[in-house]
This record gives sequence, C-alpha cells and structure tokens, in this order.
Amino acid sequence: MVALPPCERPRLRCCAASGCRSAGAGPLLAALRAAAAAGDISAGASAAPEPLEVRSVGCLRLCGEGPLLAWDGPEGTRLFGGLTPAAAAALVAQVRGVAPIPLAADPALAGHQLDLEQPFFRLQRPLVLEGCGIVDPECIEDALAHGSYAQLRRVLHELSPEQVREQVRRSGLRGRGGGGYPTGLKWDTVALQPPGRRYVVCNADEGDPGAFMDRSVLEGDPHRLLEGMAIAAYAVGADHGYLYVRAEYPLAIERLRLALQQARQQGLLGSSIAGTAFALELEVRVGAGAYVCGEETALLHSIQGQRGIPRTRPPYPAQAGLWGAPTLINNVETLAAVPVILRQGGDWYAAIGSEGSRGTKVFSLSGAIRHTGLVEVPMGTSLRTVVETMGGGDPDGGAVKAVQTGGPSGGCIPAALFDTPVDFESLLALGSMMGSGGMVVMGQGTAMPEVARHFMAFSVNESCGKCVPCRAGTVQLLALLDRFVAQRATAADLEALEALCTMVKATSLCGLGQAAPNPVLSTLRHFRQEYIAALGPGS
Amino acid sequence: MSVITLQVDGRDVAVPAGSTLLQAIRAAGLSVPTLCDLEGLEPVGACRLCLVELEGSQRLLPACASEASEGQVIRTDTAQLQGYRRMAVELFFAEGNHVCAFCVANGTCELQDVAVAVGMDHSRFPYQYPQRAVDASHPRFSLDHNRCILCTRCVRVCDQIEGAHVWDVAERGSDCRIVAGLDQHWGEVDACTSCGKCVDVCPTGALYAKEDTTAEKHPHPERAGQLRRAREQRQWTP
Amino acid sequence: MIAATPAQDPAQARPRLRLATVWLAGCSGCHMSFLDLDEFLFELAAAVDIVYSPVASDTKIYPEQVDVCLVEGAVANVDNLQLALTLRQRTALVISFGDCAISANVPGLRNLCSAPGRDSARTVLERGYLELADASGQLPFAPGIVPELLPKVLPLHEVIPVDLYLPGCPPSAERIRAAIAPLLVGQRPRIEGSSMLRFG
Amino acid sequence: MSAATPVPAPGAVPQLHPQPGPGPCDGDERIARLIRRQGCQGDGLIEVLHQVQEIHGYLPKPALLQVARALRLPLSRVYGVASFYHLFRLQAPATHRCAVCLGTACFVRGGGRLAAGLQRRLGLALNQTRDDGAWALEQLSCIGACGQAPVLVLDGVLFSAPLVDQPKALDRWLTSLGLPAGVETR
Repeated sequence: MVALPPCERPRLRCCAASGCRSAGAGPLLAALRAAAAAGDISAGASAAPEPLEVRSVGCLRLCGEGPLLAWDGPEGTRLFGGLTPAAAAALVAQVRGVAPIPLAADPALAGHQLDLEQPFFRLQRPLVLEGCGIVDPECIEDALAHGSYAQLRRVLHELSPEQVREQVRRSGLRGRGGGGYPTGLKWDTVALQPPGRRYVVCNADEGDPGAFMDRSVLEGDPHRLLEGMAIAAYAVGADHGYLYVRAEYPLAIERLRLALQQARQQGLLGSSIAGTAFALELEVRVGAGAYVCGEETALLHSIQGQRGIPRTRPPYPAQAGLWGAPTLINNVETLAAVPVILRQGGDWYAAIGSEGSRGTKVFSLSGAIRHTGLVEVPMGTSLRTVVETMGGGDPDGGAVKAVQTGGPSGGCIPAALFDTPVDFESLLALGSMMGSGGMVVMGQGTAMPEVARHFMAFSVNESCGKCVPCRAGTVQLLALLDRFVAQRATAADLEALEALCTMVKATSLCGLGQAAPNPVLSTLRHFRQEYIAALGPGS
Repeated sequence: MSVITLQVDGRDVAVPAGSTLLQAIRAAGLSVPTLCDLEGLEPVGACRLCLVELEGSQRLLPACASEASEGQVIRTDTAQLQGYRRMAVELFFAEGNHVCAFCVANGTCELQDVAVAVGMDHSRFPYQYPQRAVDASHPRFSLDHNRCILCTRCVRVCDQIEGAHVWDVAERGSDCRIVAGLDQHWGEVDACTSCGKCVDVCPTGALYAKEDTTAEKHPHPERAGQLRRAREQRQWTP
Repeated sequence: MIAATPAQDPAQARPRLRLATVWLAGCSGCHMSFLDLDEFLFELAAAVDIVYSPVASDTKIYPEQVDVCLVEGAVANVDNLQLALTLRQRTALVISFGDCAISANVPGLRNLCSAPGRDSARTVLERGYLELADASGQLPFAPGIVPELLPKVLPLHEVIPVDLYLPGCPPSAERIRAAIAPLLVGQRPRIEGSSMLRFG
Repeated sequence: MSAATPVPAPGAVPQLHPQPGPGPCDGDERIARLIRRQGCQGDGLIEVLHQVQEIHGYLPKPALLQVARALRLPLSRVYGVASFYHLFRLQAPATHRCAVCLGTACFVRGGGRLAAGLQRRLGLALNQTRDDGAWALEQLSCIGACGQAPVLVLDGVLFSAPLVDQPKALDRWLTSLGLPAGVETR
C-alpha cells in the first residue's frame, strides 16, 4: 500500500527495492537519514522535535519514477519520485515544517510530487502487496507489528491441516506462476499421499522478461511469503522446504536469508513453532541462470544439484518430487496470498475477482507505457483499465498497439481487444496466457515479426536441449522468423512457420517448449498482415 | 500379477499392470518409431517419436515413458502423428551432420531406419551444419559428435548398467553435447572401463569401434536389456 | 547414345515422354547407377525421348517442354543455380535424384568450413589456393569461364520447387527403375519403404 | 564426418594444484572448507559451484575436479551441471564486463539498438570476449529493471541508457561511461 491514513508523527518511507536502487535509492536514503539526524541535533537545543523516522521499504509501485519516497504525516501521504540526494535536506525541512518556502514553491521538490489520486494508485487492490511498501523488509519486529505470522500462529493452534486446506479450496485461489492450477487441489493431492516425508517448495525463479512481481514480494515483504509457506507446509504435512530463487535477484536472496534467520530466532521456523509440535526447516536454493528451472520438474532437479531439465509427468511432483517424496510447489505470489485468505476467510477472498479466477493478481507494467510499475488489481479487470487507465497508455501520446502477457510463453493482444477481462480463461482464448503477470506494452513502432523473433531467440537460448522439438525446432523457427524480419520470406516459409509452430507446441516435453511458439502463433493470429507484408518479392 | 486391458488402434490388448504404453503397443503386434528408448534403460521421453494419442485427452503421450492404464484407447498412427514424427526426424537430420553415404552405421543406423519409417524423403528445414568435433582418443572406440542425436543412451547405459558414469550431457539447447569426464578426451578418462556398451547401444554412427569403416558397424542395442535381465531377474540369454 | 526403336514402343497411344537428366554438384554416381539399368535402358529408350543428359544426349541447351527431369547433385555454383532455375521453368516433373540433390550430401560438407566472417566458398578457396599453395598461390578468378561458387551449397529444393525425391547414394538401379517405370505409364511412383526411400 | 573439424585443444588432464597463489594449497583449502560447511552432499553441487566461482571468478577445471571428488560425484555430471547454467563461467572472466539487457521491456524501448551499438563499439558479438581478455559483451534476459529500460550493466553497475535513437549521442554517452572507442570490428 502506498497511501496511508493521516498520522500524527511524520515518517518517510523510501523504496529500497531493486528498481529504485538502480535509480539511485541508496544515496537518497543515506542523504535523507543524514539530513534527519542533522535536523535532530541542530534542533536539539531549541524546539527538540520528534526524531524523524526514515524507513527503507519495499516497492512503492511506480517504478518508472524511482527512486520513490513516501512522506506520511497529519495530512496523509505524499509521494515523490526521482529525488536526488541534493533534495534530501529540503524535503526533511518540509517534513519538519521548518522550510523557508512552501512545498509547492520549493524548486528542489515541486516537480517531483506524484499524484496519489491517479488511477494507477486508486484502482489498486493490495492483498498480496498489502505490506509491501509499508513494512521494513529487513525487520521482523516491524513485520510482526503489521500482523505477519499472526495467521500462522492462529492456524497452528486453532485449525487442523484439513481445515486450512478447506479455506484455500473455498478461496478459489489458482497458481499465480502461470498455469493457474487450483491451489487447494494441489495441496490436497500432496496431503493425501501415503504417509511419509513431504516437501514444500516455493518457486521464486521468476524468469519471464518484463516480470518483477515476485521480486517485489521477496524484496518488500519476505515474512508474508514465509508465513504463507509455513501455513502451506502445515496444511500438507511437510517439515522441510526450499525457496528456489533465481540468482539474478541478489537483493531478494539477501533479504530472504535474513528473514529466515530472523524467523528462526523468533521461533517461527525450526522445531516446535509457536509452541506447537509443528516443525519446519526452510532453505534458500539459488538458481544459476536457467529460465527452464521455472518448470517444476526442472526446478526439482536443480534443487537436487542437477541439470535443470524437465521430465515427463506423471508422476507429478505432488506424487513424487524431491527425492521421490510428495512435494508441493507453489509460486511466490500464490503463497503470499495465503495469509490474507486465512485471515479473511476463503469465502471473502473468493468474492473478489471473477468467476473462475478469484482474488487479485499482481502485474508488472513495462515497455511503451507512461507508468511503469507494479499494480495489483482484482482478477477480471479489463486490459484497458490496466494498460490505458492505470498505465496511462503510450508515453508519447500515441495509440498503444498491443500488450504482451505471459512472457515467452504468452502472446500479444491487440489494442482492439483491450476490453477483455484479465483472467486465466480469457487470455488463453486470445492465444496468450496469464503467465506470471508481466505485461509489456508495445507502441505503434514495434513490428510484430520482430517481437516474435525476440521471444524465439529467448526460447532458443533457454531451451534445455532434452527434446528435439524444442532444441532443434526453436532454432528452425528462429531462422524462419529471421527471413520475415529481413522481408525475404516466401509463402512456403509462412506455411512452414505455422506447421512447425503447431508441431513444437504439440510435441515438446515441457511447458517451455510447448509454449515457445505462442508468441508467433498469437502474432500470426492478431497481426497476420505484418507477416504477409514481410513476404519478399516474387512470393 | 494383475493385468490391465486397453485398446491400441482398435485392437484389444492385455498387459501386466505397470507396463508402458510402448510395451502395450508392441504386445498388440504394432510398432511406433523410437530413438531414445531402449529396453534395459530408464526411459527419458526425449525423442518424441513414440508420442501417441489418448482418447479423451488433448495431450500426446510418450509411449515409452507413460504407464498403460485400464481402459485406455490409444491411437498410434493418425495423420497428425505421422506429420509430427516426420517433422521430428527432419529436425534430427537438420541439426547434426548426418551423411549416410560414408557413415560407419550406414545400413544399421536407427535414424536412417526411422527416416524410412516416417517417409522422410527430404528435410523441409535447412541443414544447420554445426561445427562439431570427433574424439578418437580412446584406443578402441571413437566418438563422432557430428552424428550424435543426443538420445543419451550412452549416458544411461554407462550410468545404469556399467555404473561408471563416464558420459553426461554438457551445455544446453542446441549446444548440447555428450561429454566424457570433465570435458576431457575420452581416452583420458580414468573412469572408462572400455566395456563398449555405449558403442553397442548408440543408435547412429556417433559411437563406433575403430576397426569399422563405412557401413561396417555392428551395433548390439539388445545387450542393455540382456544385462538388466541378467542382473535383476537372474535370467541369461545364451 | 540410346537409339530410339519405335517398333517396340510400349505406349504407342501416349505421346513419348520427354526425359532429361541433369548433373549438378555430385560425383556422377547417380548417373552411373542410371547406366546400371542395363537392358531396361533399351525399354526406356523405346518409351521416351532423352532430350538432355550428360550420359545420353549431346544437347548443350536445356530444351523446352520436358516432361520429367532427374537432377543429380547439389547446387554449389552459379552455373548449377542457373541450370536449376532454367530446368524448373521448362520441366513438368522435377525429381531430386540421389542424396546430393536431396540434402547436399558430400558436396555440402564444404558448408562446414566457414571461418568467422567468411562464407564457405571463400574459406575453401583460400584454404585450397592460398594456404596450401606454394609461394605463388592465387585465388581463381575467370568470370564466364570458371563458375563462381555460391556462398553455401544447397539442396535442390531450397532453390526450386521439387516434385519427387529419390534418395540413395547412389539410388540403386532397381530403385531408379521402380521410380521411372510408373512414369512411363503416366503414374506417380510411390517412394516409400526401405527399398525406395533409404538414404545412403 | 571426420574431415571437417579438428578436435579442440584438450583440456589436459586436470591437476589438483596449478593455482598460483599465496600458498600451494590456498585455493584448495578454501574449497575443501566450503564443501565441509555445506555438508559434502551431492545435492548441494550448485551451491558449491556458486561459492567456488566467488573464490576464483570462474570455475577452473582443477576446482571442478576437487568438487567432484569431495562430493563423490561423477566428473561428467559436475561438468554437465557447470556448463548447463548461464551464470557459471568455465573461462576466466574478462577484466571489464558490459552486459546489455534484452528483456522484453528493454527490447521494446530500443535495447536491440543499444546492443547493436555496443557490438559495433566493442567489436564483439553478444556473449563474446575479446582475445586480450579486456572486455566481454554479454546479453541478459531481464534483470527486472524494466522501469529504467533499456539498461546495461557495466562491471556490476546498472545504467539506464538514454538516447538509443541517436547514435552519435549514444556513442558520447558510452564514452562517458569509459567504454573504449574505435575497436576494430573483426
């Protein structure tokens, strides 16, 4: 949540997540703290103002305007973007009310204030991101003060594992990693396996280009995830688990490791958690650069120290996963939604969203769009609302051409279909997919065969090489797309492109290969004229 | 031993519970092309040639790696499957450097056989001509990466039957290749017992005995299954 | 070379088939195998007019209105390319005859020799005429006399549409006969099964 | 097919102690320690390789051999894993590394043009290192800095590239970052 109710005591929240860090949040935070401390000392002699809290928090959503800074005070929250360390003193003076000029007239600050009433913020419905941007992700006391682990304690003392699963079933929650498999059903499948060891795994291998939702949770509110994971472990009878995080997220790994350590110290992980018999050990496993490890059987191989290659299912990981034991694998956002479901009840959660796709979904908006950042909206919100109303459309005022959802496994949806509600089935029906939640907006200047080639190059680079349709088929698809981009394709190439796409989709071993043709098929479906126009002379 | 019954291409067939679809297909007197599968080795479902259609399911199933279950209705030879298989074989030919004319395995090559079986008279996909090496460092055998189709039979037979695990797959995607040891020359890898099982089971001319020249390779893919039966069931084939 | 003997014409009612054979980049082994047809060559000669062939005709210009053309060899130089384009225009049924036409086969091996930034033609010429030459090496250059190599050796179907593929290195005489015989009676041969289809 | 490609130079049989350093066993002892700390479990291979790479900057073969022995894993399996993952390096890294993001957001905002500019300037293809080991040009597939797209990472520091539509201005900007100019394209 970004805007908070008015509070007596002013406070600054500075986003210290990766996006804002790369935009200079580190120096800004240091400058703000220095200015606040200096203010305390200088003011110490006379008025002795309250110490000013400068808190480092997780994502404040509007990443494109970073570094973001929220100022909470008696008049509510004000949000600033793109401040430099040089502006820190002026801002602290404003917060303390000792500035010589009003805020609106301060040249260091005036142009940097962002409108919190704009649809980008107003239409958000933070559930998974409830604490993101408020809690200090490196401080478990703060997380506890904001209610983290309350549901875990309650569940352990008051509910049976079956009752927990009942709530998750009722919530209608579906896997947020892309597949949309009903979470409750998955939990039941693991829980109902013959007695023996079970594992719980959090898939934090967020690899879709243009997707940074999971990273925001990991960096912004890691305790919420750990709580969700612990509840999941309790519900399926697991006493050991792994968080598989991609190595490209160093800050997320650091904060997750810190959070694990803190949770152990607080008795919220380890043996006899919260004074009950429930025990859970969680470990972080770091990937090493392989998109395919987002596929669950490849991920399991990687956790076990092997090449990240998928295997044929069945058996599903819920039946035979890590070391042959039943293993629950859920994505970050799925697990992070669990505490709120337990707190408010499954029925409450199910009332949000649309038929078949319950609850909220976090999307990361990027590309040719005015407001780059993170939004959490009820499922079923239209693409137009997300892309145009919230995202503000094309930054140069032109018309948006399409939005790409689902990353290399998804497709491009043309602007003409933006009234489609965002839910699992609607996006599939358009030849795209929900995916993990990355939305990359394309302007008029983006040529669709080039987009298709971009994704195919990605798939070629990320194919594990096990099965021939993906290993060799994507290479041939890329070569065909090269001909379209170079405007020297033939009608036979178009035929071969479609036939090979169909074959790779139908015969590849895992989801990566099966979905690799989607960017081509969806652009062929919605932007076929661009392929026709790319046919060379004489064809 | 419980028995399950299913239907393959309209024929009813009964097989022991736990059988694979491939075993059921063969029990019905039918066949589907295979390359990576080999009796005696754990299936990997990588070559995708044995994919079959299951009534009531959108997904195609790799017959080698799918367990048969009661009442299934399987189709092995629809026009759709024929089309996919032929394309898969074309992709195999186009991704390596397969020149039958002077190959050691000409005439006994399973890739060549499969091309006949799927009716591949040419490849619609251009040959890639990858740069690949030949390793002739072993005193008795050679590995010609140009002819390797990454079926991993050699990797599996060395690991699962011989127990030496000399071979593994290195790199990824179209760069995948078989490696011995720490990407060493085969002849320098101490773990190799020179048993020759990898050569026996190689479906193409990638692994071969040095004394063999064009069309002289005599593979023995049946040995993997024989050794497995001998070890696990104490049954020997004279 | 093959004299027509009208008295034995088995398909008198039918207009005589105009048959061509073409030799592009290949070893001529397919044509040798064609000559291995032995006595069937007499039957063939009776049934068709061989209008263009390196082994059965002296015609230097590929003629118009050819019914069937067997094309041996890959497309490796500009002459190969020109002839391929011409024959496609003037031929009803083009057959890729043997593995070189179908996959570039042995001539295509030069595609493996390409140094970074150089195509395979340049690489093999430099290797053959400069690197391995004694002091006075030079690249061959004789426009109009020595046909220029194409950057890459290509199978026939990547240059022109092909109607039928007859694999083999070379296709055996029996296979060639089994492919040609149906054509003589106006039928399309079935190229399937190990006897007709196998590469190598 | 033996004619065309010669066998590449053999990685000579790895030896255990070829690392120059303060002490003869310096590198080895560090690796031995980290493997002990990790519990000598084969499933920890990827964790171990990460830490070995932190020590050496890449994964030298002698270190892989030591890891394989300590974890009791087949050599080929260790090599298979080390060569599978993009982030593991089997060669010593270049002195300077310039990585350009080609994630979708960066692609839409001109990342391809940025990459082309860098290739021209450094005279390198993507994922290639200069022979003298001074510069490497790498390709990233989304580092999540989509808000700053298009971005490049120069020796670990992230920069948002402005002006990708103006080649000359882009070139000046790259010069200001310290990228060498005028390397001859090979």
